[in-house]
Amino acid sequence: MRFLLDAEQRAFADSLNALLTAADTPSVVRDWSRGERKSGRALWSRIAEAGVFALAVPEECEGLGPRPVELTVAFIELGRHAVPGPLVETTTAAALLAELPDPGPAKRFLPSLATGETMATLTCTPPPAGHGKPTAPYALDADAATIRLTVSESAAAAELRLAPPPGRPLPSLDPGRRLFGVPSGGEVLAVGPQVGVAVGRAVLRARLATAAQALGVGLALLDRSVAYVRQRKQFGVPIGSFQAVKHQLADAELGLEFARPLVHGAALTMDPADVAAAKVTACEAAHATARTALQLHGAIGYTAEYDLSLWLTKARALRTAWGTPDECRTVVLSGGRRW
Amino acid sequence: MRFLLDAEQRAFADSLNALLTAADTPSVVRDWSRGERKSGRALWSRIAEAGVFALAVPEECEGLGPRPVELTVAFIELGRHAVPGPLVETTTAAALLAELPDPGPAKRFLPSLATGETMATLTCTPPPAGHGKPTAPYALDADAATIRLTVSESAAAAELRLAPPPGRPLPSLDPGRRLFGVPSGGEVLAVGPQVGVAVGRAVLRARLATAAQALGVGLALLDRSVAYVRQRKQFGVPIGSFQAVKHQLADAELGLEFARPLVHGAALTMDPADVAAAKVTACEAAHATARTALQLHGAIGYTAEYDLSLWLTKARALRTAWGTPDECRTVVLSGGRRW
Amino acid sequence: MDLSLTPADEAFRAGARAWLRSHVPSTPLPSLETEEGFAAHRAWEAELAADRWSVVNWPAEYGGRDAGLIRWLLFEEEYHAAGAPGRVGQNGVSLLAPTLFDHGTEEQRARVLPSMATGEVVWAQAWSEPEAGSDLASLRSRAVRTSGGWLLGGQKTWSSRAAFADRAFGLFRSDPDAPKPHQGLTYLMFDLRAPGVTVRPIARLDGKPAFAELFLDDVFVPDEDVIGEPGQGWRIAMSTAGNERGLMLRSPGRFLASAERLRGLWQAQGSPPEAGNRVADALIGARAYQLFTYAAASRFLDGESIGPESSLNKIFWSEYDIALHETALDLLGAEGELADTDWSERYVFSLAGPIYAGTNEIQRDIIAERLLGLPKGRR
Amino acid sequence: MDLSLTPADEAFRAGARAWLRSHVPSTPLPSLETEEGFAAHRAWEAELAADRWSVVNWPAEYGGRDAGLIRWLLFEEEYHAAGAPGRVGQNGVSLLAPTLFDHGTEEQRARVLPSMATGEVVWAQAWSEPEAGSDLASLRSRAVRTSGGWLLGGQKTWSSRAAFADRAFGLFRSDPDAPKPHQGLTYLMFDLRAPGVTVRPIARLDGKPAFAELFLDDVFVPDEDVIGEPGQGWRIAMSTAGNERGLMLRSPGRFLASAERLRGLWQAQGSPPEAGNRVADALIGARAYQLFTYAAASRFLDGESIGPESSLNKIFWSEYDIALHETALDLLGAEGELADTDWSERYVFSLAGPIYAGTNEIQRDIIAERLLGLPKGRR
Repeated sequence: MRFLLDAEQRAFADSLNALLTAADTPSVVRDWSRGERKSGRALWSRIAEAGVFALAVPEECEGLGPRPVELTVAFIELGRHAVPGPLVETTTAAALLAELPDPGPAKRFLPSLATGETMATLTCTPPPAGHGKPTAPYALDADAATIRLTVSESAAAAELRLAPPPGRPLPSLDPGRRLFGVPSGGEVLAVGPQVGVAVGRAVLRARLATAAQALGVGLALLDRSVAYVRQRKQFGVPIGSFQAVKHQLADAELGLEFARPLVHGAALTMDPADVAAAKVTACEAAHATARTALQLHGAIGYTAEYDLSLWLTKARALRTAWGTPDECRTVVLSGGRRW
Repeated sequence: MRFLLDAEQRAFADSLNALLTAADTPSVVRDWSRGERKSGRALWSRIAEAGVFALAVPEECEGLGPRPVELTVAFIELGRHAVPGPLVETTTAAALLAELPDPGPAKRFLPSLATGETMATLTCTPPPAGHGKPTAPYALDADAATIRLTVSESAAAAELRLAPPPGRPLPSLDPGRRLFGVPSGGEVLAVGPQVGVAVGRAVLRARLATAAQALGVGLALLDRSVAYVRQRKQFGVPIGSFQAVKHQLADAELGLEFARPLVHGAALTMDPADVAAAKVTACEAAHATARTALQLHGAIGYTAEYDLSLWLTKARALRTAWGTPDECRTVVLSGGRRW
Repeated sequence: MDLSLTPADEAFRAGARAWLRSHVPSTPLPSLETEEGFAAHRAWEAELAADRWSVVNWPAEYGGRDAGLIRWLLFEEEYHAAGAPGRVGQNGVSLLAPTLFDHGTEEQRARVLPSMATGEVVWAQAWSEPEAGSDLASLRSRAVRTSGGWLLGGQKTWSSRAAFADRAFGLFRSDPDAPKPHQGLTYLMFDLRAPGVTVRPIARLDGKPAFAELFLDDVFVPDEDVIGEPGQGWRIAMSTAGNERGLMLRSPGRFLASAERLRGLWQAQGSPPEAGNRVADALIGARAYQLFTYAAASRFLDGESIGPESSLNKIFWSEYDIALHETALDLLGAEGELADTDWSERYVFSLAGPIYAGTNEIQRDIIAERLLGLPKGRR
Repeated sequence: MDLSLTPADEAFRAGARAWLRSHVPSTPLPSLETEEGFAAHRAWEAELAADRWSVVNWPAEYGGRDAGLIRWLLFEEEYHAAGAPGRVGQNGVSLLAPTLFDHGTEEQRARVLPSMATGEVVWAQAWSEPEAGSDLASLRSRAVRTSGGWLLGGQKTWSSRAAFADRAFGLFRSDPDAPKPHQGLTYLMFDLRAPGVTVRPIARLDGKPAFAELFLDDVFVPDEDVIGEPGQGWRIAMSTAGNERGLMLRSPGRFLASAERLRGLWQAQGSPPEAGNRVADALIGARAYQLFTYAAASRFLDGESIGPESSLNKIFWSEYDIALHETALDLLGAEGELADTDWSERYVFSLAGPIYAGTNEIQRDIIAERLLGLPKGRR
């Protein structure tokens, strides 16, 4: 029992943070949302070089993983810098391919995913848990991804296909995300009950990575808000000296700092209830922090041109990606007693 | 359309407020909670003289009602002064007796209820709406009441009985309330489907009166808290000058002032969804104000000997009396579109 | 105490309902925050005005129906229940027009109001400045006396509708030497296409140009476009702010309709019980806001002014609106992320509520100090 | 990063579980806040102590097991999961004992700790005074030098457990002329039955005498009962406050057990789906608090001090505890109103959380100023 990131994990976070800070991610997001992929692809390669995608791939498939704790460490930093692209989906697709009973698809796609040469996206309809709403009905950035996986599930088995190129994008509230309807048809990569098991595990990872990413988004929103209220003056003093402002930020800190251990803890157990708890808590904390950040920034925070907007809109989008708050709470309730 | 209390209604509120202020209700509550009924009965007579119980009784039964708006006006003041006793139950029993198809029970009991000579209590198991939990399973102050009505309902019809004297009291979180298990048996006063209709209407009034009482409790808690934070000093200044304190009280004011029109509006329509909306909103506002009042008073507010406790504990008790928040919200959801 | 309507009120309501039923476009207009949508909404105002439905509470001589506050509320209920389009003229109608009725000249009213009522001239507000958020007394844009009028200079921002509007109104510092910052401000109207005006649209969170920055470089304003006395702008602006304006910023009809739409969405999703309480709270809140407004309107009609109570109103609707739309997006699940839907557009719009027209922090200070009597001074 | 337990830890946990299974009373003890219940809880402490389970993290020489922080957490999880009684000695064990370990003398530890461990001597805290709520620096009760010791005078209040306890500890002003109010305070232990002490029990909201006022009139305290140097009381009290104490005020095991009890109640009521989210939040919150505490304990074991982060901990558990019990009472419906039930007793207890040990307002100020670096000074 030592529930702390070790020196190597902290160094990994620091190096990713340094890499992303140097990369000027806000301008990358703005390029990406205009459909200009060059800067995004360049950043993607560097993230891959840092080993992020390899963390999801087992060592026997020439990856470094599965290392869920390091994955959460990485996704916190990716969220902190609002990195665009199908990050969760590529990671999840890699994990899914690696777990298929047939090693063929893994051999075919994993090397280029691990190196960052290709991006993947992934949809699941309907979700493994059998809820009314699909967990992931849209293919994120399917125009940028070269590997578009679709999972469709029936009671008996799941089918994994390599989908054809997508149609027109659907705009997201987060301009850094471009959604696409599920492309139908395409080459069948795998089918059968074992595929369903692999998908279930993969969705768990997608949910965990989304939780970590949301936590990073929330941490960035808090940092930016703290910096802003220290210098912004109203009525002759920094607004950060008003108790109402202080307490809103204290509450944001509280929410985020209690989400953090859930995220890392879920990575250690990979228990569905733990993962769902991390997802709902991190997303609620990020979302509440976004509300506070917008309120404290005032009108400037409401503009698309001010960089805060990149995180504000992502907090909202991640809240419902890979499981809504209510879906996650239902998973928690159906979990057995284990704490 | 003139959605304001008229001069007569305001005068009625003022006169009740004056009557109750002069009566030193906190000491009456303390007597009552020790089982000493004398001061409570004296106050009860004066409340009856002011016409409060007659408001629920139709004019043809020699009452002044039904006047639901005036009833809410009165119950706001009763709540404001934390008046003890089966106020809601007596009013509701009177309304129920007046609506029975057989005029016998009304003739027998109403005169003494309207004059305040007798008190009534009332239980309903299970509730008319058919929820899992009984709405009113305990007979409030059944030892002080001389008329103890019990309603039991089946799918087909309702049965109203005059119950025998109760057993041992069950303590309530509100020391001003003494609860008793439902006494079984007793004389049958009425039975049949029409009794069920009358009970349904009576329960609506009980719910409305409880909402008004809770609103009054919340208003008193706010007033006392405002007075307290203006004089209580910490760190050399009145704590009411701290923005965090101000905003908590502003939120209490907000909750109460938006509950108030729901309470009066429900009295005008007597629509089940309106009444349920008033109940849940007034009780939530009173309860939230109680939380704030306790927080701002600090430890002194947590003591039974300080008078604030009389309102704090009543806010909690009224929250679940005559319909929990969830039950009320369910009624709102099942209401049709009419706003 | 009475919620019932007179037969004449009922007839008015029925008339509005019938007109709306036969005129409201069956497919939604394009977004108000686009050039195409702006034009479509302007045309809709003309259609409303042709049958005197665009400004029902105004006097008949300016295009209204002398409807009064209660009928205005009834009209709004019908308007939103009918799913009618957003109101492109709202800034002028709810902010400038009341000021003209109270402080304008007969000539100004005759000149300004009819074209406002038809949507021929759409007005933008020009209150805020980069360094003056909630602190309006620190305004720095100036009006300098010149022959026959004034020359405006400086910068305004968060000017809603200004990207596509025709004219604007706001406060300008005409006497920089006034002893207190609230003094020496003048209330002026000006043309957004006048020489010296540069309009830079600002995109809100979803990329739509919902407001703009205005750069003013010696913009000439004739004396006839000063409202009230020069130097009295602050008093004039404030005197209107506390009256109907507080009530008319968001009508209850809007939220009654939104709450029913939310209930419809919830039912369409299979009435998930875990979301039921949030939907119930939306229904309850809309009813509370409606009744609260009826009470305020009744007091107003009794001759009372609204005053600091409008802070209760402002906090309530702004936080209510966000909560309702958060619930909707959560109910939509992954679909809630889609932009350019009616739900998402209203969600983004709702997010500005707690910030604008005085932040909710300031409103809470006002409630604490002016309604509850707590000590001022420390924040 | 690792949540796994060593075989030795697992064995410790299993040992605690087995002992508790065979010793925890099958029917709950009477309320701790009654004379009868106090005696029963004192006897339970003796039973725990007989098998060295009353103070597992203390050194063996004083009755403990040298268990360390992690095993203490495991013990607490087992303890609460077993539904074992409340801890009557908690004030002494979690507030006084850490101070004695850090600042007491060998003689004091040998004299005080063993009887604390067995429940033979139950300690009350005596921090607050009528005019000093969250503002401890304004304490006025005094300690005046006398031959061989000190004479205490003045009044203490909100002294929890004092109605039935044996001894108390607190800060007293020994040097009224000290240049700053934090200086000149001395940390003392005294006998609640000594001449000059008057204990007036104070009933909490449900009428139970959970704390008391202490009136002190020339109460003699020998020098041996001063902890640390006279005049250093503030520093001594603060130095312990920021360490394990922040972690040990409420153990995660307590809330893990409460959350499971709540789930059980919910299920017993037929799993009403409209209450499901609140129950889920209780389960999630307990897990979050457990993991947050594991992380803090891990940092502490690494040699880091906890410091202002304990404010996060304090706000979280105090607001969590109330929310959980509010949910329970709401689930119970009309039955939730009954007093003297286990749920209602825990509910009333929870209500004090945001007030005591530094109000949550002060904790939020600390978070904002010390963790986030916002400007001090205005509130």
